[in-house]
Formats: sequence, structure tokens, C-alpha cells
Amino acid sequence: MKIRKVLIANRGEIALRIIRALRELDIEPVLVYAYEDRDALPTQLAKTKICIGKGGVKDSYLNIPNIMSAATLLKVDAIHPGYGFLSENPMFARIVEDHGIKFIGPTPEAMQQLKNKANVRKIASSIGIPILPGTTEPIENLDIAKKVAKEIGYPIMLKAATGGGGKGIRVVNNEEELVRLFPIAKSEAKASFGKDAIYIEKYLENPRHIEVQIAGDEYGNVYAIGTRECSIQRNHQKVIEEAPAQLKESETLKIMEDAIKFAKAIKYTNLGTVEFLYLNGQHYLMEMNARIQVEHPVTEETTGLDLVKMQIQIAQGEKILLKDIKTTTHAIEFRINAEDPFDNFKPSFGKISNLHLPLGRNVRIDSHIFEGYTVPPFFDSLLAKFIIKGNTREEALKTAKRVFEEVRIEGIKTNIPLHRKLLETEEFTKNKVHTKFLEEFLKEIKLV
Amino acid sequence: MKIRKVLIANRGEIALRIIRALRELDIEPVLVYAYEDRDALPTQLAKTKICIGKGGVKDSYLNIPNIMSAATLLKVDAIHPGYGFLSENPMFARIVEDHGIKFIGPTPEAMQQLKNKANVRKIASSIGIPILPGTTEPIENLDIAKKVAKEIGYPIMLKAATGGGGKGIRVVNNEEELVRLFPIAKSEAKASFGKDAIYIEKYLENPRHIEVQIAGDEYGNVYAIGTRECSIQRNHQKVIEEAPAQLKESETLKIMEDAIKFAKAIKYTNLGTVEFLYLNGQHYLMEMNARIQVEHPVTEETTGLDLVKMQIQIAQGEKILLKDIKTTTHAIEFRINAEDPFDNFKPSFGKISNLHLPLGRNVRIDSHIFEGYTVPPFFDSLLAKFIIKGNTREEALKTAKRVFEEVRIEGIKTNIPLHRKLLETEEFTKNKVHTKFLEEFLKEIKLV
Amino acid sequence: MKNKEITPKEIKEIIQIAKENKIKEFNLELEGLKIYFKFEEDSLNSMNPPSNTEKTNKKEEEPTTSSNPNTFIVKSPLVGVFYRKPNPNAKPYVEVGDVVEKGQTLCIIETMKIMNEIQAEKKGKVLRIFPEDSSMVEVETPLFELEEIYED
Amino acid sequence: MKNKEITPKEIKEIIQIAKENKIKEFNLELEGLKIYFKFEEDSLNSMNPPSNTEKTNKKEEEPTTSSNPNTFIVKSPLVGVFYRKPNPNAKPYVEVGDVVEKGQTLCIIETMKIMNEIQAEKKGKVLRIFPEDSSMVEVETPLFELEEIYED
Repeated sequence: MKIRKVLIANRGEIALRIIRALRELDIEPVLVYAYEDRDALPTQLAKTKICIGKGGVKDSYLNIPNIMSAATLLKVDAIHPGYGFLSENPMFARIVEDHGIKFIGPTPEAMQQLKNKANVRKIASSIGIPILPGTTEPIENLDIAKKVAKEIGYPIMLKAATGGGGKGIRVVNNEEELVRLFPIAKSEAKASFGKDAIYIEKYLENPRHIEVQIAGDEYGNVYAIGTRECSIQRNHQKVIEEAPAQLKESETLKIMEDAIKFAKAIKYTNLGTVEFLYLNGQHYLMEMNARIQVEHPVTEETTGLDLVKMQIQIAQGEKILLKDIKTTTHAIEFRINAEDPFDNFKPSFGKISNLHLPLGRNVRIDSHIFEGYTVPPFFDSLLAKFIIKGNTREEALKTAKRVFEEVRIEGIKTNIPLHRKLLETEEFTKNKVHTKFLEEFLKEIKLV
Repeated sequence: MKIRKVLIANRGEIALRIIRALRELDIEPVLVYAYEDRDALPTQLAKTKICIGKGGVKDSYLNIPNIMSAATLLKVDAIHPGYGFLSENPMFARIVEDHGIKFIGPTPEAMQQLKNKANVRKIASSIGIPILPGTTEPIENLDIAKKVAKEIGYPIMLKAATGGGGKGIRVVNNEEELVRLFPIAKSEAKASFGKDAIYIEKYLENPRHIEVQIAGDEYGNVYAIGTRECSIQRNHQKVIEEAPAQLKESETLKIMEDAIKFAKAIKYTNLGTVEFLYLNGQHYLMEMNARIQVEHPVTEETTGLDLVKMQIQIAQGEKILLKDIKTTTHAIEFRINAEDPFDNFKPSFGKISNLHLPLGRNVRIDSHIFEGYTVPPFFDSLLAKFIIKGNTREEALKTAKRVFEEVRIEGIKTNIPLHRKLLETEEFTKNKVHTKFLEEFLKEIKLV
Repeated sequence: MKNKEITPKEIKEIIQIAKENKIKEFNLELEGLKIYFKFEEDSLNSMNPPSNTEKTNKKEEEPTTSSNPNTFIVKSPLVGVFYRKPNPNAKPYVEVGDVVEKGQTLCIIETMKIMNEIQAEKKGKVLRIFPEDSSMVEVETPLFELEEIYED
Repeated sequence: MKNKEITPKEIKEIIQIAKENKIKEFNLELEGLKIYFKFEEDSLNSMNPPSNTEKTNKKEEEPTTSSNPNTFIVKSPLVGVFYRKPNPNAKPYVEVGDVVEKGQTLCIIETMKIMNEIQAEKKGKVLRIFPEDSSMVEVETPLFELEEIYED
């Protein structure tokens, strides 16, 4: 099936990224947009575009009836959901497929399986992929919780089965705390996720976040397209990502092998990411993200592959043959957000009065902003991704310093000052980071 | 000798390119600028900058006393001349070195040798590098001219010894024309270049322009860093350049070997380009350009090297070790000029009222323009270089099409419509080009 | 302009002068001062070649707000197909010239097989009907222009 | 402002008012019109952190044009070192308050060992001398402010 017309159910830089990939494949893009995005760059650039709502995300980018109405009336062949919004919603994927339209992503069944974190642990564990010590079945009462916690050793985490992105997690340091927190965690899980199923997992002190890019076609071929280090996070939001992750070669091979094994076990198709925690030479599978990631360009820059085009090729039934994926270069992505690092990262919005994006050799900027653009308050704060490449990590860091010396974004607050500070830390420049590093650093420099 | 402070004696995109390279090397840039460039982007970005003149190129970027005064008073270690202006002026290089300042380029002696095209032919011929059939000594009178012409066969060219860039050349198709044109060419040479020395060379019908990037350090190491195809030209100005040139592997190896041999013969140091004509499997050395070229980024994108940094490293006496230069990708540079393709390429200037530069994967833009920038009438018309990469030439062309669909530059006229038209020709997309192709194409579509 | 401040009234006068002279964009540089005026344009027109715009079958002169203070525009809240009649053989809900009561159905928009009735928010007289029957509309597409009728 | 045109005189008045109120930048959006005023700034100040600016030892309040119509600014035509005296032991060519004749030497600028005399283009009284003695100047650096003296 040749895809000729694709509806893009997203906004901002990823909408632009998908428009560009589609045009390079001679596929017609159809953009749906919120009324508040009527002057945005993707809306300006898309020739075919449909306003699907006004007044907020719920009425626009999550408005399934209007999106499906646009898709069927304009007779698109496929829908690309980008990331966020409807991208990991199995019900939406099911509706799309029921209308004879291809959903560019994994099957609704694979998506459904990945939503339940306990299920993910169970599958991984059953095929010998390391997971954090803990339970794969819900803990029924405090006595069992105490027993399990003693077995795996404190600190532990209490986790809601259907949580994710850092939500529904409580760290417990000793039995006394467990007695106090177990009932609270249980009722929180019930209130937030509708189920009071609670699991126990070992809590790691200062692990790294390492992930593996996966691509699977409809013929059972699954590939690992390198690793990424995403340990610099704030409130579980990645701030800086890079490829490849700095691991020993044997570790890289093992983690990629485990990622492939897991993706094959759930018959994963299209692009996805298997996320691991890593500490002292050991990795533990955490979850799998069933979509293109914000940080996909670092993998593109180090491998030469076009991951968004690959998504479309897989969706139209092409066989993917990847051999000899070499990552001889290094790439770092800096997320530029509209937020004030000097005021507790409060979101910022308004008109960009002065803009200079620093381009040149080894700099790729994926962004939907322009001078005169008004950043609306309704959506997330990502303004731009500065993806900086080098023959070595050191070269990429040198270029990054130059880029942050040169960039000017005026009229709104951004996290650029934070990136400048991070570029001066030994932790970042020598890659001695872990998932708690950024929060500790912000406290240390008294920014939060 | 460690270079710590470099004066940039240039403007526009190449000044910006050099500022960026210097910053990435932790070297302080000092910019000299014409009063008319006081609001230009390089002037805005350079922290240290000196106004060296007002009212034209002669009084500013060619104003040696003011440039040298700024260089000595600010105690710079080296001067980077960019391309054009003073970059190939041996006298300037000599003055710079006499003041104990490093000239970032070849030695004045090498530059002097390359200025005389007849001398270049003589050297090449003496070490067995193919040159166009013709004379290496001046032709004294018409009788000798007739004899030589008969030997090598018409059509031939009459060339002034010190011409260049297409100036001082007359094509002669038969003996009758030779009788008429020989005295004219002689007096033209005298009038334009001060010497009436005339040479005869074979004129090739529709050859390709192929060039080799050379780098030589101060220890005798000379490398060929791949080839470039620059056949799409108008009035001897390159419009589109790409790397690598599409040749048979054996031809590529031979042409690079000859370029190295020539550079070694004249003890060439720093970066330079050996230019060849190519027809039917045979290459002929034409000249060597003793500077960084406008089109250097296509070589950077295909090799991963930073040629401007390499210039500086060579200038500070570093040994260059290049092994395994691989060009597994393809890159095409499109020069965006401020000129009206619908009005005989008349230069255009004025304020850029609306600007959208199309970025994203595999797109590098080297440019000094911004929305609101006023293009001054005093300087050359280069606004931007769109350098587009691909794993294959076809992929690069696909991205180029997308880029030219997306780009908007309003307020001034540009040659973007020409690039759009060229992207639709089989000659360009299938690489069936030669040095006369563009001029013939423009006539065919009635643009000139 | 004799005071030490520029008053809103004076600004309005400048606008008026600019409008009367059909100035779209005005830029002046004088003794180190720059004055730059530009009237808002639809960003669509400025960025896209208009010829290639597929989109819905909007008409060029479609208003997004009414210029007459007594009239109002009814816009689509949905993406779907605009129907003037409940079924192909029925009479249209309204015609130009009709007076409609508050809450009266003006048209139907079909979104994913669901027929959504669009009703008049206020009593008024139908001045214009913008989309063709059975054509596709999107959110904020103008459907009707009505002249409001005030009850005494 | 009653006419259909904005006259240069009226523009001048706006400038004057803006200047008197020390307005640096002025932006107004009203009914689809935008008015935006910004006085020219040294691009250094607007784009670069001022702390790192090495450059020459220009002073903050240096004018590029004179605001008083009877005075004029003599600017450097060269890059070099500004000397007020022909040699270290000599008296300065001019002092503030001196009246200089047309063609009289005001200072020397040394460029690559060459001493270039800078002369007054018109007769005038020296009001201000901008650069420090022996400091570096570039093209267009203001050197002197003179009040023109008209001969009867």
C-alpha cells in the first residue's frame, strides 16, 4: 500500500518535522490545527490544513471526532500522531484503523500491552531481560509488602501499575516509612489511575537513564538503532539527550540485544524506544515508549538514518533492511523551553521580539519559532531543539558552547541560561551524570 | 606557536563562518568592517570590531594600512583573509608576515607562483600532469600562432598570461578568425593586465569543472580531501557545487594524485583547490586557488572535517594527519544570490522584509542575513549557502526540493526561482552537466 | 502634538491618515529615529502561494467578524459536512431573508456519522449563507451572517 | 496633523516629543495598526553583553552627529593612534575653547608609522575633545566637537 496523503495530528516542531519528511517522500501532508495555532509556522507551511478546535488541547489535538472527520473527508491514507497528544492512545489507533486509515505507529495491541507497567515487567522477566528487583504481581497487603521489601532491601519504590513518567511513585527508605506510606500509595493509585494495584521495586540511587531506539517492520525484522543517554532530567522531563550513550562496547551490545528481544516478544512494529536504568555495569528494563521520541534527531545525526521517513515506510508495508549501522559521530540535543530558570521554571509566553538562531557546521535546529511569533500559553513549552554533532563528544561540546554564546531569543524567557551553566559543569562535560543530577545541581546553584 | 587572537579581514557569510570556527577553537576573533556593514550580523556578533573604512570596498576591505593598523594595535597573532578581497594578494600576505603576524593561507611565494597561469602550466607539464594542449611560452607572432593552432587543432583559446576567472580569454574557431583576433587579444592583454603575453590552449567543447580540495601542512604533508563538481556556472561564477564529483573511482584517484603532485611541486601549505577541466575520462589542470573556497562546506559535510579550523591549525604549525578520508555521503551547495533572474540577473538590494530559512535534517545554512537586514549595494550578492546532504545524491536532491518549496525571502529579488527550475531539469538531477550548461539552459527558458 | 506626550487621540489621527492614504507599510528613518508602520495582514497571504491552498471551499471574501455592529456571524464549531436540509428531499432549514428565532436550527453539520444541529444564538434575519450545501467546513468556518432583531 | 499627509515637520515634532520624554523604544498596536519607534543604538549594546567589549576606548556619550545645528563633529578617517601633540614634549595642537582656522591641524593619527594630520574643515571653536591622548581610534570615531564660526 503506497501512502499518498498523511494527516498530521500534532503541532510545533514535530508537526514541522513530519511535514518535511512527507514532502521529501512526495507524500501530501494534511495538517490539523487548533485555532490558537492559526499563525504558527506549520500552519503557514502546510498547504492543506483544517482547524479542529478552539480553546484548548482537549478540544483540538485530543478531539478525536474532528480529527477523524477531517481524515475521512479529505481521504487521507494515514495519520501520523507525532509524540504526546494521541500518539500512545490505543483506542485512537483502533478507531483510525477501523476507518481503513493506517495509524503510523505500532499496533493498538502492542500499545495496550505497553501501557501496563507491571505487564511490561512480567514479559521482560519471563524472557530473561533484567528488571529492577521487585514484584510482577500486585502486593495485596502490608505484610507481604514488608516481606518483599526485606528481601530486596531498602530503599524501595511503591509504584502504581498504570503510572508512568514519574507519576504514582513513592520512595520508601525503611520499614517504618513503609507502614506509613503503603496505605497512602494504595489510595493515591486508586484516585489517580482507577486501580489500587501497587508494586514494589528496588530503588536505585543515582542511576543513568539509557534508552535504545527500536525499529520493527511488519515482517518480524526488529533492529536496535543505537543507544541514547537521557539522564539530564527535571521532573522526569528530559532536558539534554545524546547519542550514543557512553557505555562499554559489550554493555552497548547487551542492552541493544535485550531491547530487540523485548520488542520481538511483544511483536512490536514501527519505531519505539526501550528505556532502561543503568547502574554499575547493569541495566534494568523500565518501559517502552510506543512513538517517535522528542530526542530522535540525535540518533539520526549519528547514524544518517531518517527515523520519521522510516516510520512511514514501515507503515506502508515496506521491509526494512538495516545492516552495518555505524555511529562514528556523537550528537547532543539541547531542548530550548519557554520557561524561566530564575523563577522556578515558570512557563513563559508572549511574542519573540528578537531571534537569532546560531547555525553553521554541525548544527541542526528543529524549531517552529520565528521572529514575531507569539508563543501561546496553551501548549507545552518546547521552542526548539538544538542538535549538535561532532566527530567526538568533545567536538560537539565545543560547538555547543559557541552556539549558546551566539543564540539570542528575546521577548520571552527561556532555559538557555541553564544550558550555558550546564556546559560549564564537569558532570555534564565529563559525562558523570545520573537522573538526579540536574535537580541536585539546581539546588546547588540555588536556582530552585 | 599557539594562535590566540585572529583578525578577520572579510565580511558576510565567510566572516561569520570564521568567527564560529575561532570560537570553537577558543581563539578570540577581531573583526574589521566597512561602515556600511555596521549593522551586519558578523559585526553584531563580534565582540571586538574595528571600522576600517566608509564608502566602498577599496577604502575598507582592501584598505591595507587601516587593516594592518588595527592588526598591530590590537596585537593579533594572525589574519584570516577569507575568500575574495585580499585573500590571494601575495603583497598583502608579505606585509602581514613582515609585521610578525601569521597570514592564514599559503606562503606569499606560493601565491605569487599561482598568479601566473602560464607558469602554472609550465610546472604542471614538467611533472607530467595533463594540461590542455597548447603553449607554455608566450606566442611571439601570428605565424607561430598559426602553426601552434594547426598542431593542436581548432577550436583554440587565446589567453592572457595573468588573466583568471574567465577574463582575458578569446575562443578562436578557425585560421581566419585567428588572423583577425590575435592582435586584438594581444592589445587587450596589454590593456587589462599590463603585459601582452598571449598563450594558446586547446578549447574544449562542454567540459566539466572538477576540482580537488588540498591541505598541506608546514612539514611537507599534502592531502587531497576529495573532489567537487562545479560545472553549473554563469559568467564563470559557480552557482551549484557538489561533493564528491561523480567520476569513476580510478578517475577520482588519478585526479587527486595529480592535485597532490602539483601542490607538492610548489611547496603549497594550508588549504587550496586545484581546478581541472574534465572531458571523456581525461582531466586537464587549469589553476590552483590559494584560499578557502566558497564551496568548502560540501567537502566538510561529506568528510566530517572542519576546513576552516584546519587552516588555523596549519597556520599555527600543527602537523596534519589525515587517514581514511571517506566520503560515503553526498552534499550539494546552492548559492542564494541577491539578483533578479527575470531581469538579466541584475543585482538586487534593500531590506529583507520576510525571511524563512528552511532547516531540519541534512540542511546546513551558512548565511549572514536576517529578517530586517538591509542588503547593501556595495558588496557581492551572495546571501546564503544552502548546503544539503544525503546518504545518496538522490536523497540530497529530494531534500533540496523540499527546501526550495519551503524557503521564503521577501523584500529583495533572489535567484531562488532559478534553483527551483534547475531542480526540475534532467541535466542537473541526472548530473549531465558541463560548464556551458547553465548559460544554454537560461537561453532555452528565455531567462537571458 | 504640542504636548509632551503622544495621546491616544493623536495616535488615532495618525492611523486615520495612514488608512486614508492606503498606506500598508510605512518606514521612516530620520536623524537616528526610525518609524515603521505595518497593517496586519493575513499571514497566509504573506507566506503561501495562494494558488496551492486546497483547504475547504472557503470564499475569498469570507468575513471572520462582521463589520456591521447589528449583524453577527455564526461559525462552525466542528469539522464536518455542512447540510442546509435535514434530508435530500426536504426544504432547507433557512433561506436568505428568513427571520429565525433564538434556538432555531440553521443547518446540520455531520461529523463522523453524527448529525449536529447548529442553532441560532439570537433572533435575527438571515443575510448571507456562506458554505455551499454538502461542502466541508472546519472549526471557525463562517456559516451564516444574521442581522440581529431586538425584541422590545 | 489635520492634513492628509504626515509632513516631515510633524515627524520632527514626534521625534522631538519622544526625545524630550527620553523614550528609547515605543511600540503601539491599535486596530490593526502597529507603531514602532526605536532610536538607533550602538549595535554593541543591543546584541552583546557590554562587559566584554574591548574595542577602542570610546566613551558612552559619544555623539555621531551633533544635535546643535551650529556645531559639527570631526571624525577619524583612519584606524590608528590619536595624538593631540606633534611629540610628547610639545604643546597640544588645540585645547577646548581654542578658535581654529579652516585647515588648521587639530591632531595626528598614526597609522602604520605614518603621521596623518587631521585638519579643521571649517573655522570654529573647540567645544569638546573625545578620545584620550594616545588612544586607538577607528574610522568614524568622533574626535572633536566644534562650534562653527561664520565669517562676515
